[in-house]
Amino acid sequence: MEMFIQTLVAGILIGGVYALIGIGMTLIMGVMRIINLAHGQLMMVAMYITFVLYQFLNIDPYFALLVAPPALFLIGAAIQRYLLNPLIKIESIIPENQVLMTVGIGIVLTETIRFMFSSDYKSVKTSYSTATFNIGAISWNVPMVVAFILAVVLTASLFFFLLKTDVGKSVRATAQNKDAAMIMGINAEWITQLTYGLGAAMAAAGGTLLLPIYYLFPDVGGPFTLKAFIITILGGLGSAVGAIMGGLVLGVAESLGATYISMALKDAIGMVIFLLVLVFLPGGLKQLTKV
Amino acid sequence: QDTVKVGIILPATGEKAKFGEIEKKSFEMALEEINAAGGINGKKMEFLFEDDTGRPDVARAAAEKLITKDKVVMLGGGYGSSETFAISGVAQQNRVPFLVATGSDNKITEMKWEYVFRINPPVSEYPQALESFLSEVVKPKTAAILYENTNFGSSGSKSFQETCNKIGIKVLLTEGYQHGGVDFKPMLVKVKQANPDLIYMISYIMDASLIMNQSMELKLSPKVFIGGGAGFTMPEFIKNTAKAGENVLSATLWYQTLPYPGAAEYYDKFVKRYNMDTEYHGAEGYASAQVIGDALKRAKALTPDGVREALLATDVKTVFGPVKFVSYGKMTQQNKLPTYVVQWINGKLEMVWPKDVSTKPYVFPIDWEKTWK
Amino acid sequence: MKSLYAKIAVLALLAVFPLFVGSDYYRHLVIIALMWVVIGASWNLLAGYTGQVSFGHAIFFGVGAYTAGLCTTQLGISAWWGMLLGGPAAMLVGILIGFICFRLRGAYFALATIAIAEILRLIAIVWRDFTEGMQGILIIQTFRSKVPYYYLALGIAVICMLLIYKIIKSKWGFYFIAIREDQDAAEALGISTFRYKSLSLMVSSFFTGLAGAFYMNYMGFIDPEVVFSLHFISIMAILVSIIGGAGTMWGPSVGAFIMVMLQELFRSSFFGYAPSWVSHAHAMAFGVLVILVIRFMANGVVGDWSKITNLWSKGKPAALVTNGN
Amino acid sequence: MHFFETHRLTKAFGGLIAVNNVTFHVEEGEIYGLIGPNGSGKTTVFNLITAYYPITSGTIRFRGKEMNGLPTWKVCKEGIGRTFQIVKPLARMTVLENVMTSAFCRTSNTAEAREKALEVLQFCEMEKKIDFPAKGLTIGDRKRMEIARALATSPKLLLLDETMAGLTPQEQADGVQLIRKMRNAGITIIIVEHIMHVIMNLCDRILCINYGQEIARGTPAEVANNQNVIEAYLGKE
Amino acid sequence: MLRVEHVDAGYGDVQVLWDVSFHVAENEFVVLVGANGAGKSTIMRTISSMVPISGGQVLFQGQRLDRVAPYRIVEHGIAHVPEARQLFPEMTVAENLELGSLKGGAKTQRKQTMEWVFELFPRLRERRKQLAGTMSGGEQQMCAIARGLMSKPKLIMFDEPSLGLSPLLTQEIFRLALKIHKEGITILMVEQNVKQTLGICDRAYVLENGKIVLEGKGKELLENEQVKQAFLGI
Ligand SMILES: Nc1ncnc2c1ncn2[C@@H]1O[C@H](COP(=O)(O)OP(=O)(O)OP(=O)(O)O)[C@@H](O)[C@H]1O
Ligand SMILES: Nc1ncnc2c1ncn2[C@@H]1O[C@H](COP(=O)(O)OP(=O)(O)OP(=O)(O)O)[C@@H](O)[C@H]1O
Ligand SMILES: [Mg+2]
Ligand SMILES: [Mg+2]
Repeated sequence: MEMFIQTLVAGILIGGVYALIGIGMTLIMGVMRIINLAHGQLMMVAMYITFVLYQFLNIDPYFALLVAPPALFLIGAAIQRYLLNPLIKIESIIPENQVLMTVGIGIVLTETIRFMFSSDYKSVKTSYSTATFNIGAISWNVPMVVAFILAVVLTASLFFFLLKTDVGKSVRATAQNKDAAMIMGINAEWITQLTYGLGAAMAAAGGTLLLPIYYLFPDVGGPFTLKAFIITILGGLGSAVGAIMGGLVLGVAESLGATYISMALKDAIGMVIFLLVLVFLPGGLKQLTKV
Repeated sequence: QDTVKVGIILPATGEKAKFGEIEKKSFEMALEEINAAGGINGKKMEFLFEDDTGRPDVARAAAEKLITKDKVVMLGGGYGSSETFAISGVAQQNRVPFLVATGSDNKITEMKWEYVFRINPPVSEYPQALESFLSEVVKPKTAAILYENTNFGSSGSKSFQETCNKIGIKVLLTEGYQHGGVDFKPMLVKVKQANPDLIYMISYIMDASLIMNQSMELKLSPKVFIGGGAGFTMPEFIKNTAKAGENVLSATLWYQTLPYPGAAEYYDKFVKRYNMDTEYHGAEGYASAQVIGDALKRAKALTPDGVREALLATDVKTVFGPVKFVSYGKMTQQNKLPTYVVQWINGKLEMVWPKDVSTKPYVFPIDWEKTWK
Repeated sequence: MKSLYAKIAVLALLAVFPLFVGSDYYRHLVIIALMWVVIGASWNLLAGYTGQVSFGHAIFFGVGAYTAGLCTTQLGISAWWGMLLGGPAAMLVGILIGFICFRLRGAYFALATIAIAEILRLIAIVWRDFTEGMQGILIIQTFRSKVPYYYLALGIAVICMLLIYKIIKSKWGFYFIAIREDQDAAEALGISTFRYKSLSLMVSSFFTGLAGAFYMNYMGFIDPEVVFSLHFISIMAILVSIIGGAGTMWGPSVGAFIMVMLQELFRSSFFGYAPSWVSHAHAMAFGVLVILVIRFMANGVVGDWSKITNLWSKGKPAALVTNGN
Repeated sequence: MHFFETHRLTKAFGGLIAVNNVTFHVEEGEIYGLIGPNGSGKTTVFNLITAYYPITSGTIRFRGKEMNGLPTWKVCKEGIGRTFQIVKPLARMTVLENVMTSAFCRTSNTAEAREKALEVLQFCEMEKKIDFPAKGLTIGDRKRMEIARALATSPKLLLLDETMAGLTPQEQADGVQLIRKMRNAGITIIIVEHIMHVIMNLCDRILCINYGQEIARGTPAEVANNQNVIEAYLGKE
Repeated sequence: MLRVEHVDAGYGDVQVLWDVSFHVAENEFVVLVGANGAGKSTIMRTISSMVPISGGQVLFQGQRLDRVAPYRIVEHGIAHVPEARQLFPEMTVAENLELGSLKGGAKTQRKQTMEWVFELFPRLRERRKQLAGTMSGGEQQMCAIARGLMSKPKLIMFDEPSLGLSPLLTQEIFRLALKIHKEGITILMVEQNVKQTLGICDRAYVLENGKIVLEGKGKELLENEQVKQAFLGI
């Protein structure tokens, strides 16, 4: 029983971390319909920013939250402006070539970082990295609990932003019909930049919060991109609350799977759940198939 | 023609790049020293580095380019086992000697390829020194094996399983994992439940650190934690784990304090020059360069076959230990090296086994409660 | 007509290439490029023509390669049997995937294929007794010379291209494109979109599997990280097609040669003639190249080529089916 | 047995009953009109006949055969062709290729399909535009091409959904001619249209629905004078 | 109020408008008629700045519109109800309407305006929570018109508003047009329903192959032989 509960707790906490990374993707892929294969790389860049702040200026990763996400916001907005937006205007046979653009961006980001920092592993070992508190026999890792709480806060803000504010509605409107959005007086260019920027900033927040418990190297992003995809789809596209649900489902499924099936198949279990939802969940499907 | 060209194939991009980088730097350092000391009988030695990007077909292209285009007399490097296989095949076909620095799959030297030599021992030999340490000191009844799901990890777990069978340890649990994970707790929870006397882990540096940190968080307390080489011996390990890494044991092939000529100097010089840590991969690279230099100097003719003859007769002391290419078991042209047991004691890695080379007595039994306070 | 001669000339050139170029290095590059011609063309049939964008062609490549490898390790027969079995095995997997995934449209299909490729990769790692796990499968190559492999690769590529050409010119081709353009309209025109998507996937997976089986025999070694790789196989397949020109008959072939050769040129710093920092930056250069091509040639080299030539021969607006001639 | 009939056809979208117990039949060679206010369920009826949506309840019979449960493409093979209210050209194919694609419904031979397509395009007076890419067509030509494409599947029953909307009066007159010609060629037609003079001119019989339910049926004159229809649909001039 | 002067415009290399000049005075109801592809929608798009012009100028209350970014047009008090509705299909009717009132005064009066358009189109009130994309063609048209009205425009441009509407609704739309016209809103309308529109408008222009060929009072044009032949099918 203790084993089960501890596994569950581990799953929920890691699920919070996943959700944190997935929320940005919800915005970029779920709302704007840009499959962003550079998501993990954006997160990676943010982690390096946090690392540099820590290493050279001795700034705590949690304070870096004030720096890295804004920086990534700018990078993201620039990417949207100079690389992705021009693509939308060009008619091509497969709309998915936009995805390959993000592949290219991912490569360039990775290699730029490799050039600057080499391929070496870096880490930020804070005093609280392994801090835990216990409830009964169950241990809770403090940085993960913090990440979890932030994930919830961010989700709530995003939910509010998208559904209740004019800017949020403009974001959705632009994604659905750019021309019409412009007629309504929405600066579509600006909105797309804002959206991708926000998505990148959220990925940055995820990366920054991950740093006290994880480590970084130029290729760290890839696996997280996949996780972010899964979460976005699990939760139902473009749904902020869905992102956190997706994160939790993924985290708990992976944890239980790792404990009761096999650690090696942990990631496969995530994928299988992803497929099952994709194919069988009627609620998700209705939304997913005919758009 | 005033240089002797040798092709070195290593990953410089992709996920394996970190180690490729350390090796490349070590190769370069050794090259400078060899050339400064007169080169190859007056000629300069030149390393042509190629990036295999971690892909076998690219490694193969690189090997073929070095051989047919650049006309190198021999090849070195070889990091990932897959890429090493690809390069070996080309070397063998073109009859150009290839000195493997890192690729650790047993099969690499089991193919009876006359042109393939290997400086590093295959992964199956890592637990050798552990055998006596376990049966004489720890005397565990049960064990859990955790390994990363790579060629290195899965081969290593197999051979430790055999060691356990041999000395009568019951393996309660064998778990592979995908390297790069954030959260190992589900696996560790399971280990805690099984409550083994010994936890054996084959992990690279960052996984190793995370596993130990999270073991501490979950208060796992077996008699011993033992690392199967790789990550557990690196300075970053203790930096990232601090008290969680204290008293952890590890099997190892190489450590800079080993009584090998030049080992400590190599380490210091590297750290000073590149401002980063090096470890056994780097030593493998450096030693490879030493062996290559030695063989080229002795070669009767600077042709592939001449170099191969010289390599066969190698008997040289390197920073990685004495190198000699012998046949044993199913393997041919394989360097045979002893292994050691080390332990983190007061934040420093000390040699604890075999007793005759130990730098400090081992700490055992271990009181984890106190260690982790 | 003129273009027919050009094609025959290119084919003839490829046919005599190994007779004139003795370097195994260049032969290897062309062999790999030919293999990518097959994979690219297969991907293009499914995605460029039928509009079902797959991000997991490594599934079929891996299944093909493992089928060949397992012939040796499990059945004790030559891996060459894989050339017979690899294609059908990949096709079987393709049918299964189509069955599960063809209800999904657009990006969801793409993401589902990524997931399946990842699952297969992890299974191949974990199921050590059957697949040898990460230790991979090692066989002894049959030929020392590259020539037999070269002609085999050329043969597969030619057969693959001919067959796809035939398909595109037939009813199937029309149906595939109709499905790409509008699935609802296609259904209303009496096209069983499910059946034709499956057919497209079957042909596509068959040839990709065949390429995988060839890879096993040629390289002599496979492991799950290589043959089920998202980046090295699945994304490369897309890059090859899009850079060459998705939805065009010859785009992927052009793309395959461009990609393999350019990547190697950068990696080897233009065969060692350029300064060595070029090779340090090869991955970066590759990324930049991808960005530039997609930014400025959205329909790939071949796709935008026909657009360019159309500027001269304005009379007849070109549409897709006639593009490839 | 009627040529085509629906029996108590019903479709619910969640709580909304878009088509409610609609029963009607069409005889061979007829031009049958389906009219009703916006959102009354006309397009949905077409979507049910062609199996885009599963039927909630009721049956559809075509030449004696029950069509329930057949997939869309089989409905087409059975001989029911349709056009879409919002045209769906295969944008990056030429006009000829568009029509050839549908001609493949009855043949697998490219030459035959081409012949059939050319014949249909001639019939629709589009032979001058065969090499135009579909995406460059004007709305009138797009609609014409929709019809040509439906015709090329050799339908016995053709469902036309607002094929005249957005056309100039001249083009509408041409359209009316074309539809007459199709009927003369032996094709039965069900037509949905809001342009009354077209409906009045063409139809033999008309069914008017509102909120998914029948409110009137009969000859054009009968329906046009029906008080319910005037109130719900026609308005007073 | 609106002056289009010698405008040339097109898409890429294809010129669609050739030296087009016309004007709409304050509180006027002007109609553009023309065959398919004549360039009517293109004129509206140039006014909305969605299509760049290559010659001439577009003036609105003395200001050059052709130099204004498309998304700022609405701030000048121009609403465009585009061809083919262009709704936001995955947003609810209410959200679509809200998006019509993003700017300036319209934003603060959103609630009242929304009440007003719901009065005009009770069906929309009924369906305010439905996703716009699942509504019937006519319902979508209502939503598009309502969305245009939400910005409280000075000038509203309707591009074929009666397309696909039932006869009753078509009449209502025209009645509505007259009504908002009476309330002081200037109207520029493109219609195929020539007979009816010419009957109610103040002035009309006839467009042919991208050129203005005729101009006149609505009723006068109805009598014009050329118009009769081309548009009334007589
Ligand atoms: N997929 C759907 N989900 C929910 N409601 C739908 C869906 N499709 C149609 N409806 C609703 O069903 C009703 C009937 O729609 P339908 O498109 O059949 O109308 P119509 O008679 O063709 O109208 P129009 O003349 O305007 O084209 C409408 O109220 C519409 O909103
Ligand atoms: N986005 C576009 N790209 C290229 N050409 C276009 C585009 N939109 C319209 N055209 C062309 O411009 C010309 C005028 O089109 P426009 O839509 O303005 O005509 P219209 O008078 O509104 O016709 P309709 O009555 O069909 O709406 C047509 O020949 C059309 O093919
Ligand atoms: Mg309708
Ligand atoms: Mg128009």
